[in-house]
Amino acid sequence: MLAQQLEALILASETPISLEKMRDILATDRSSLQFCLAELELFYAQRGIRLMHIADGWQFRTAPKYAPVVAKLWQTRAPKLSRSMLETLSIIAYQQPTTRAEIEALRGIRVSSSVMSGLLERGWVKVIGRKDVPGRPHIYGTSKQFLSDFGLNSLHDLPDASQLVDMHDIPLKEMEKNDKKN
Amino acid sequence: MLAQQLEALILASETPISLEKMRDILATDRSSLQFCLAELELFYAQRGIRLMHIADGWQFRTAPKYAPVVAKLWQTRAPKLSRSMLETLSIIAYQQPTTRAEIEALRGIRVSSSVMSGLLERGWVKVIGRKDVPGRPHIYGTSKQFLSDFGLNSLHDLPDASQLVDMHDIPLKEMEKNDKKN
Amino acid sequence: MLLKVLNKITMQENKSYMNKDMPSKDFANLNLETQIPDLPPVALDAFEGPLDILLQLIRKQKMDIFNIPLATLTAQYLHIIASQTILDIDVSGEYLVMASTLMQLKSRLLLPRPEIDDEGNAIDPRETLVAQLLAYEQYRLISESLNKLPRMQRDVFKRCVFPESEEIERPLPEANLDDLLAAFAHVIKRMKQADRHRVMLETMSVREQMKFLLEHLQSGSRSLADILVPTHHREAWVTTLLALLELWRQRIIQVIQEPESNTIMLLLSNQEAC
Repeated sequence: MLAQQLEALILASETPISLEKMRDILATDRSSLQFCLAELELFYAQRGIRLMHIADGWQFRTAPKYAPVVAKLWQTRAPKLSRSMLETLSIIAYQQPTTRAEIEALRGIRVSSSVMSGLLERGWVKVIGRKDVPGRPHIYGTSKQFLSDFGLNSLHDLPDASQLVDMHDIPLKEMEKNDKKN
Repeated sequence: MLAQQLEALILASETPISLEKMRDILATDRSSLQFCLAELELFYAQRGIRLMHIADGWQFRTAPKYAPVVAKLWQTRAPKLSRSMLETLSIIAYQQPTTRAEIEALRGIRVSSSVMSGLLERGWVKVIGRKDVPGRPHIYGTSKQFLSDFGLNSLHDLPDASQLVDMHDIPLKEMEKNDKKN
Repeated sequence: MLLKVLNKITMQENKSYMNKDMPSKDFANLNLETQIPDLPPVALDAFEGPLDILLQLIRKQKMDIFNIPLATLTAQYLHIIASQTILDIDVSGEYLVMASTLMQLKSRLLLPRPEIDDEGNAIDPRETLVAQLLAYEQYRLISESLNKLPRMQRDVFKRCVFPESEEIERPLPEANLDDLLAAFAHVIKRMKQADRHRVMLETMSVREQMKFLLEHLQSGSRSLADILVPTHHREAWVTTLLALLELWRQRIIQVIQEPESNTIMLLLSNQEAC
């Protein structure tokens, strides 16, 4: 049962999920988790998907052995930008100058460093300063490359947030009603 | 070995991966693939992650049972669908190809544009043409995304489809019989 | 709440039920409010349209849908419509149309009419309405079962990151503005109410100006006079000032007044004044 819960959590998490997070979510002690993770690692040791301990967390990955097969799958077509990347980029575009903490507050979820470095590498986002608060976090903004790749002349071409919501016509009124009910 | 390759492929694919695609990549015949997939389905039947046959493809998904645990990964909850959205979506799913006027006739009330654009925005519904009558209204149908998000393999898997009665020809007498049976 | 209302109506209506053969009395019952003084109003929002109201009335009172007591149902329906404090014409159009349909049907039942058609089948003026109600009810049930299906991101989740891709060379994903805008609309939608208002209020022009100023200050401090160029429009001035204040508030820039010249200098927080 714990093993199954762990499998579900690990598959769904956007970032490698840490022992601490598992403990918080499942309210289980470290040693049971560690024992269970070791068992799972073994369970998947001979499979095409592996449970791997990466950086500070756990993640399912395809077994390195089958990389050639996976490569064939990926070379066939350009991937879509991931949802986390799109959301992060859109927040930077609309909220710039902004910090990672702000992005995380708006998304309600941690922004993985691979997303951030991905956006920096693509040249869509750049660091335009540091904030004078503890930790002196980076301030991010979009670049010229961003404008040109997304076919914009200037940031003015982005619709206002309220207009955007109208365009996608999110039933705000209904959501407000639900909000009040809760 | 084939099983492991399949696992890796399925895990690596962003969308449910079709039998044809597996066949192309692995150069294996359909029946071996089908046999192997059935075995894998069984292998994962009791796990926290399941191998599911969805939208004419295969995908690993968390078992629905563990939704409460997985939901804790995020601070926000998936928004509820309003009744008007669900009813409109059902009518489109069962009556497709259909127009707004038809939906409105069935629901007996105007379909607000926020409902329609909400369904379009989620990618569950798409415009599949225009009707050749005055005003040239849009013709709507459901998308692959709809199947994928609702965990359906095809439109045949929609619930209770066989009992559906055509709006224009309701056999009253037969329904009376059914009513008495219940 | 709805149940309470229905119970009250039902109790009241049982009388008229018994008087079904005396239609003239039903019209008197239309004005229910005088008989049930403190009936709470039922919001139209609680319903998905006139068919939904009728179905709920029929099913909750266990009426026979193939032999609808039209007088009672009409009275109850009209009562719900009449008890709306504000009748939004735009929203209530369909509700009023249904009201007149019901009244018309009722009067047709009262008038002499052919009772069988050419083929000898019974003619019931209510038939179309019943067919409509049944068709709608089916979709209502279907939508409930649709809602129960395990849904992506609510009940089931898939892997949404693909770390292996970093090791495999593949074509870069293409930039797509529509996807980007849709992603931001999603973000807004998920936000709490307060945050949503905050984000919606901020205009793009202030944001853009904030960024412009920051990029400008990268190369060194500037005086306020430098930045508020006199040739600019008043609107541009306001935008620039708003941007400055926001940057200052967020402690991204410092604002210093030089004691001798009284010049106001702007500099990035992490830079020394030069």
